[in-house]
Amino acid sequence: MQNLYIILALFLLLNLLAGMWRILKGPAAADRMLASQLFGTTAVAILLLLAQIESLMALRDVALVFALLAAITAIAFVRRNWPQEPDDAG
Amino acid sequence: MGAQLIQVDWAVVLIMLPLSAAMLGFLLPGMARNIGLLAALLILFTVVGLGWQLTQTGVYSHVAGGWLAPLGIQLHADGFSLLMLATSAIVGVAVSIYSTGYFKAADDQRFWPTWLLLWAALNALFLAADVFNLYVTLELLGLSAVTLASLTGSKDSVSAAMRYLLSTLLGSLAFLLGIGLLYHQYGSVDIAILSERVNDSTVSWAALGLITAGLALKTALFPFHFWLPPAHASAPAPVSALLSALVVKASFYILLRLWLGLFDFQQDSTVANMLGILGATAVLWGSIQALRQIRLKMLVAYSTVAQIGYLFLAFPLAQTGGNRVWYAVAYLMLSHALAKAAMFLVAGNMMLFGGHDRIVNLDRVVQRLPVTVAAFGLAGVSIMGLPPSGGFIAKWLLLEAALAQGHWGIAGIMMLGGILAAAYVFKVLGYAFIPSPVPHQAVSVPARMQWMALLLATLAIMAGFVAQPLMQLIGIGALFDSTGSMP
Amino acid sequence: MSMLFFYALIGVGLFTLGLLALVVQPHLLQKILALNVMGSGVFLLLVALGGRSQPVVDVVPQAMVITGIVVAVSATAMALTLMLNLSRSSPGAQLPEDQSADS
Amino acid sequence: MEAVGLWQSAFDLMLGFSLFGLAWRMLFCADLFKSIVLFITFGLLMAIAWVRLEAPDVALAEATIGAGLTGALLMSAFAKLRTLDNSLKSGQPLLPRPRLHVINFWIALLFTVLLTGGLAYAVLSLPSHSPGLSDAVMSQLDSSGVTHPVTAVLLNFRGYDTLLEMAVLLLSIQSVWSMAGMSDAGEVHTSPVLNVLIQLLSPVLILVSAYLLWVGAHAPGGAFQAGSILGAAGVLLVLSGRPLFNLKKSWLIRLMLVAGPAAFIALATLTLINEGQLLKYPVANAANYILLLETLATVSIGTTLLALFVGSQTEAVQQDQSHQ
Repeated sequence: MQNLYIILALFLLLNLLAGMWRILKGPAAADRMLASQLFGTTAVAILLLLAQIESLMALRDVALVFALLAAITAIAFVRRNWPQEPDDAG
Repeated sequence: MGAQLIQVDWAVVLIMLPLSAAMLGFLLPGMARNIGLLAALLILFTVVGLGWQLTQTGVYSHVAGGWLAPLGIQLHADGFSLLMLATSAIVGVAVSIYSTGYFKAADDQRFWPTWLLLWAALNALFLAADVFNLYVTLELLGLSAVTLASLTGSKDSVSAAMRYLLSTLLGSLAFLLGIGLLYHQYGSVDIAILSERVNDSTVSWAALGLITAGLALKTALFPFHFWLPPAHASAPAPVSALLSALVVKASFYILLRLWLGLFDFQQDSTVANMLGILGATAVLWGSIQALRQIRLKMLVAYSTVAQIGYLFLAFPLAQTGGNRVWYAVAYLMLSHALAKAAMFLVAGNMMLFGGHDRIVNLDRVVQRLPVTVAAFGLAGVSIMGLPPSGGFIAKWLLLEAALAQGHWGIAGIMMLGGILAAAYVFKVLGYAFIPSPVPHQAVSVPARMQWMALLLATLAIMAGFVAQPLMQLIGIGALFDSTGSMP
Repeated sequence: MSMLFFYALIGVGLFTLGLLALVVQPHLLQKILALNVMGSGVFLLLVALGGRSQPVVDVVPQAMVITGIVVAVSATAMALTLMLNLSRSSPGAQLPEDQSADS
Repeated sequence: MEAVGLWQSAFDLMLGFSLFGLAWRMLFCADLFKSIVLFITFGLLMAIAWVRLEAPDVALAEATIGAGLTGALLMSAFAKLRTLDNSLKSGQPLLPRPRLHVINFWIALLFTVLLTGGLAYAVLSLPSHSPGLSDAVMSQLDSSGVTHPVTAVLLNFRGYDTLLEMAVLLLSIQSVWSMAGMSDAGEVHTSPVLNVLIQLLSPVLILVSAYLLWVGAHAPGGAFQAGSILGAAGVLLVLSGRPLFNLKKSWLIRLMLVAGPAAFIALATLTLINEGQLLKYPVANAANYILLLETLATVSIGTTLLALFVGSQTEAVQQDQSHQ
C-alpha cells in the first residue's frame, strides 16, 4: 500500500512538472494562471497521499489550508489583472 | 533605596521602554511627539541606572523566559554594551529634541513610532547574547532604518532607500545562513556556549565568511559602501544623524563581538589583514570622494565611509597589538557617533537656513548661524583627530599600535586620512566665511536645532578629557582584555 | 538520511542562484523575487539539517524559519511599496544604474 | 520497505531539482507575470518539501504566507506597476536585458559557482547525525504549558524572539503607511460569482483560523498560521470590493494591530515584576498565558497582513520635497 501511495505521489509530481510547460509557454496570462491553479489542486492530492504515507494526520490540515488559499491568488489575478486587459490573449 | 535600585533590571527596561512608547505613539498619533520625548528622557535615565549598576556589581545578565541557554535566550550587558547604549541614548535624546524643530507636526506620526522601534532594536541588539536573537534585532533595525531613510519621499530618497533595503536584506540573509551553519555544527545559538565549542573547522570558516561579509555590507565597508552615501544624504537630517552615528555602528558592534568571541580560532589569519586593507582603502577612497562633493550632506556621508575604514584598520593591528587596539576602536565608535551626528544636524540647519546644501553657495553662514558653524568646526576637530578631542585619543592609540608594530603602511594611511579630513572640513568652513555670488533668502533656524548640534560636537571634544574613567567603564566585563573568551 | 543533505544542498543552490539574479537582473520586482528565493534557500537548509537528530526532529530551526517567513513577507510588502513609489517618479522600476555622487 | 525508500528518494530528488529549476526559470525569464506565477508554484513545491522534511508547521506557514499572501501581494503590485508603466504588457518580452557587461556577467557567474562550491563543501562537512536542541526541547516540554514542541519554542522557550518578531510586524505596517498613503481600500467592482464564492469562503477561512489557533497547543498550527489565514480572509473581502472602512483612520484597527505586541510586552513586564524574569510563566498558568498571547497575536498578525496588502498598493502620500 505504501508503495502505491508513493508511486502515485511521484506520478502527480511528474504531472505537475508537465503542467509547467503551460506556464512557461503561455501564451496568455490566463493560461499561466490556470496552470498554476491546477498545480494547487495537484499539490492538495500529493499532500493527502503524503499524509497517508507518513501517517501524520496534521498534514491534512496543510492540505485543507492549501485548498482554501489556492483561491486567493486566482482572485487577486482576476481582480487586479483581468479587467484592465480584456484582449490579453492577442 | 540604593539596595533596591541596584536590583532593578535596567537592561530589560531599556528594551521594553522604547517598544511600549512606539506602540503608544502608533495608537495615539497626535501625541506621538510628546510620548517620544518623554521616552527619550526616560531611556537616558535608565542607561544611567544601568551604568551605575554595572560599576557596582559588574557584568549583568538576564535569563529571558527563565530558560537557561542553550534552550532559552539570555541578555548580557558589559562595558562595551554600556558604551553603545549610552552613545545611542545621548545621540538619541539630542536628535529627538532636534527633530521637534525639524519635522512639522504632520510628519510626527511617520517619524516617531519608527524611530522608537529603531531605538528598541538598537538597545536589544547591544544587549543580545544569542546569535539568532541578533538576527531578529538586525532585521528590526534594518527595516526601521530603511523606513526612516525614505521619509522625505523625494525621488532620490526613495531610490536610495530601495537600494538600502536590498542591501540590508542581503546582509541579513548572509548572516542568517552563517548562524544556521554554526548552529548545525555546534548545536547552539548562544554566544558564550558557541565560543567554547567553535574550533578551526570548514563550517567555522564558511560561517566566518558569510557573517563577516553580511555585516561588512551592513556596515558599509569599502567596497560594500555603495548604498550608504545616497541613503544617508537623501534622508531627513535627524535621520541621517541616526543612521551614520548609530545604525552602521550596530552591525560593526556585532562583528567585533563575534570576532572576539567566536572567530578567535584564526588569530593570525589573512582575513584580518584583508579587512585591514579594505579599511585602508575605505579611508582613502571615502576621504577623496568627500573632498570632491558639491553637496554638504554627500560630503558628510562620504566622510562616514572613511571613518568606518578606521574601525577596520584595527583588525590587523590587534593580532599582536592586544587589547589597547580594541579600546581605541570602542573610543572611535563613541567619538565618531557624536561628531558625525553633530555634522548631519549642522547640515540640516544649513539646508533649512538657505534652502540648499551646495557647499560653494554657503554664503557667510558663519555670521548668521554662528552656533551651527561652531558645532561644525568642533565636530570637524574630532573627525580630523586633533587634540584634545575624543577622536584624537582613539586615533592616537591606533597610531601608537601601528608604529609600535612597524605597520608603517597603516600609520601612513592614518596620517593621510587625517590630512584629507582636514581638507574637506576646511573646505566647508572656508565657504562658510565668504559671500557667495548667489545670495539666498534666509529662513530662521530654531535655537534648539542649533544648540543640539553644538551639544553633540562639544561632547565629542569633551570625550577627549575623560579618557581614563571612560576606559574603565568600557573595561567592565573585560571583553577586550581576555581576547577569545566571552563572559 | 542523505536526503537531508540533498535538500540542504538545494538550499545552498537556491541561495546562490538568488544572489546571482539579485546582482544581474535590473528590474526591482526580479530583485525582490530573488531575495525571496535566497530566503527560501536559507530556510530549507536550516530545516533540512534539523532532521539529523533522529528519532525526534529538531524543531528549533523550524521555529526560527517560521519567524523568518514572517520577516520575509513584511520585508516584501515594504519593498513592493517602495518599488511602486519609485516607478511613480520614474518609469521602469529600476535603480539608477550609474549613481553619480553629485546628483 | 526497501522499495518504499527507493520511491521516496526518487520523489525527493525530483522535488529538489524541480525547486531549483523553477527558481532558475522564475529569476531569469523576461516576462514578469510569468515570474510571479512561477513564484506561486515555487511556494507550493516548497510547502511539499517542508512536509517531506517533517516540518508541517513550516508547511502551513509557507502555504498561507509564502505562496498565498506573498503571491497576492506580488500579483497586485504587478497590476499596479502595469498601470504606471505602459511597456509592461503581459506576454511580451518586456524587460531590459541585464545591463551588465558580458565580462562582468561571467565574473558574477564564476563567483556564484565558486561560492556554491564552497558552501556545499561546508554543508557536506557537517556531521551526519547531530542532536541539535531536540533533547533539551523534549525534556522541558512538560513544563512549557503546551505539548506541541514548535509552539513551545515559539511562545515559551524563545518567546523573547517572538516578542521582537511582533515588533517587526508592527514596524512593517508603520513603514508601509508612512511610505504610501492609505486611502480607502481598492476599487469596487461587483461580480456575482466572486461574491458568492467569497461569501462561502470567508466564514470557512475564519473557522479554519480559529481551529489552527486552538490546535496549535498540541499539533501543528498556532498564531502565525492562524493569523495569516485570518489575513487571507480579509484580503479576499478587499478583493471582492467590500467597502472596508478606512483602515488607517480607524482606532479599532490600530488597536487590533497593536494587540499582539502589547500583550507580549504587558506579559513580559508582569512576569519581570512577579517572577524576576521577562516572559517566565509560572508552570501552572503557562498554558493560559500562551493561549492568551496566541489569540491576541493571531488578531494582530491577521490585521497586519491585511493592512500590508491594502496599504502597499495605494497612492503615495503627498510629500513636500523642500527640506530633505
